Amino acid sequence: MNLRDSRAVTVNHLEAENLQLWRGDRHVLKGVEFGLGKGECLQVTGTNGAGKTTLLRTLCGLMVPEEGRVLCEGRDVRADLPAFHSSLMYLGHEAPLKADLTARENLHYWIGVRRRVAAAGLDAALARVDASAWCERLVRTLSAGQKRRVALAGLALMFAPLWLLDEPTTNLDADGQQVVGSLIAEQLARGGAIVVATHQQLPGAVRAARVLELAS
Amino acid sequence: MRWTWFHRLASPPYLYGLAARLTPWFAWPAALLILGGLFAGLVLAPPDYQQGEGFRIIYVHVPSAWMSLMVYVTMGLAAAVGLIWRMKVAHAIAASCAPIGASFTVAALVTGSLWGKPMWGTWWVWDPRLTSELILLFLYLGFMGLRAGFDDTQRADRAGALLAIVGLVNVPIIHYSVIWWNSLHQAPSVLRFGKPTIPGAMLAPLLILLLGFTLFFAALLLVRVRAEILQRERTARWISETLSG
Amino acid sequence: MKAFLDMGGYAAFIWPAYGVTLAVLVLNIIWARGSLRRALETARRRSASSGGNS
Amino acid sequence: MSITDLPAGVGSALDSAPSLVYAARPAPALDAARLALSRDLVLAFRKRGQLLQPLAFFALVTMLFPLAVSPELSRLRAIAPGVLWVAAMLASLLALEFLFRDDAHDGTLEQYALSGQSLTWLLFAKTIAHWLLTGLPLALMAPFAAMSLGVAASAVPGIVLIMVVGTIALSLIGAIGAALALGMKRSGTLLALLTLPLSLPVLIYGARATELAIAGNSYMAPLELLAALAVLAVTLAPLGAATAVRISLE
Repeated sequence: MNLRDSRAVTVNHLEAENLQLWRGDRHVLKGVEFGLGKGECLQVTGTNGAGKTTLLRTLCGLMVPEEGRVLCEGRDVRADLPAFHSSLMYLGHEAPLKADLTARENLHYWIGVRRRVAAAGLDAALARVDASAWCERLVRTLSAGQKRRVALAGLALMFAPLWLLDEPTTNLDADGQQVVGSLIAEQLARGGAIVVATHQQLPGAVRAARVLELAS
Repeated sequence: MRWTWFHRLASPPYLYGLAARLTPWFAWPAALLILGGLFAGLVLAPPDYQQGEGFRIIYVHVPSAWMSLMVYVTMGLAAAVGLIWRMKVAHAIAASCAPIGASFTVAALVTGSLWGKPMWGTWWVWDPRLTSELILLFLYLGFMGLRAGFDDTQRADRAGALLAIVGLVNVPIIHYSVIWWNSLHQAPSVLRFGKPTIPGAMLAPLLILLLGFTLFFAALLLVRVRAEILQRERTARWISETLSG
Repeated sequence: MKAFLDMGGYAAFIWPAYGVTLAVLVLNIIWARGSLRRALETARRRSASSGGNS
Repeated sequence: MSITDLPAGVGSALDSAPSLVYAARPAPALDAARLALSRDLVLAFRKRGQLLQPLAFFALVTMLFPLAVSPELSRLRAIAPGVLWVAAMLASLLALEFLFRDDAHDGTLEQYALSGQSLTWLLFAKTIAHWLLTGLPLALMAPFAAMSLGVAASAVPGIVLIMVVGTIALSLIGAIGAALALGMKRSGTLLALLTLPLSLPVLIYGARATELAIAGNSYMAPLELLAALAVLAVTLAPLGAATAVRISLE
């Protein structure tokens, strides 16, 4: 299909090189290093405040490390951030949803800014997270777990080769956790790469290839 | 490498040491020039044939006004270097500039107002220079206010730097729009000076003072920049080595 | 001397103008030195307490 | 704004073969910007109360002057340009609070910054949406305010035109200030301190053009200067706002 688009599309190897970052007086990232290949999952653990979120935000280029680099396919990602960004999906604590839009509209605007989305794709993604029944409701009427599911639908819809997930199972019931587990498994089976920050066990049968523990 | 001096300057320990060594070389000439210039301005310069002794205010007003603008330009340029090359010491310079510039802007406003009273009979005239000066004061206050709003020095540096650059682009626009505005309403300019006809005996003290104030700014900047560098580099090892050594 | 202080009738404007400018010059010296002194004290305390780590 | 009228892209990618899954085509920059714009418009019309606030504020400020100065139309007419522009500046400043705050809060700006699209374009689209929702209504309301201050109806087209150009510049300059204020806990009056001095040229040229329009003279000279400011703001302000947003996300 449309593989002539040179921007991004695969992440075969992601590498962090001696990432150092201070937040005011706090030395948050103290020389973080790892490598991640396709189809692999890196679990980042650590207590609250150990810098899990900071690490994810540094990896995706929102924060700039004072030392060290993030390399994708051996190239510094800061050399071409838009290309790197179009191949990744970052999901923070909060789903970027608007209370005054329906779940479906939210997904349409959120992902539509990034890639072409067809109605069928939207429906499929919403069905994937069991949201079909309430996807036309305004997000302000949804529960925290349901909002989380909408965010997961965005993840499923975006098809980015690299996922950066911050506590993806927060607020989810057992079924929801299963959905996260199977989404992660699918992504890995496809050859995608995942960095997931969570101090919980990864849901489902997923086992992280590597666990990176951040000391606080 | 032609750029080594640039990289050396960008290194906080190097600049810290350099600033400490250079300070007296600026401070003492500045003190001499300012005292000499003020004496010359008050005593040696002949009175103006129109404004009498009152014109002597230019010897404090013009250098203050010059400082307010020059410091802003320095701040904006340092901010641009800091923002583009992520250079800590450039941010330290920009942050050091603001209080100095703001204080001299206040001085320029007060002295301008003190000049306006005998010349025009009111303490405040919406003269283009005074108006621009007042706007400049607000730009300084905005910069300092924005910096103060951040807990984290790094973000304060970068947000402040962007504002300083936007301000720098805007200063000429504001200045010319104010002149344009003033020309419509035909308020005659109070502060007339800088004409080439100004006699040498009156001009010389002014030039001495301009140089003196500029050197004074350099000396102040060198002292303040050391404080800012210390604050930014508080976790670095070279600081404890420098302090104990 | 009196004539000099009187400034041709402009004393009430010239001396305050010079006074304000000198005050700004002096205050700037005091502020700059004060900020350096405070920064040095903080840095000294810090390096004494932590032994200057990393 | 129905979802089904989107251009068809990769169909149901969920069903596609593994080798194709990452072939999703990025949305063209203009489509992305258009989507960002329509999203803000849809959202604004779901919260109409917020839309009316700057307009009500504008009308209120205009009303203060007859009460504070004099009900005599001849006196009001003399100060009308100043009143209109000060009121428009303050109303546009008030509206700036809403420009980025919600999107910063819920992570939308973060997703924009990580979208692979140009953040400058997306923020430009947002600012245009903001202008359509606040600046344009202000410009359309200005004639009514002007007429209440004794301005002849013949000046109305001029006033609207001048206000349209001026509010574009105000919205864009304000966008930089609003983006800069994002990283702070309390912005309060700081937004005014950041934005107003930078918008003074707009006030000067806008008020002068309005004055000429009210007097029935040609206002082209100040309008051209105002338009030059608007063009400069269109080219530089989104870049500045994007930089400011990135700083706030750091």
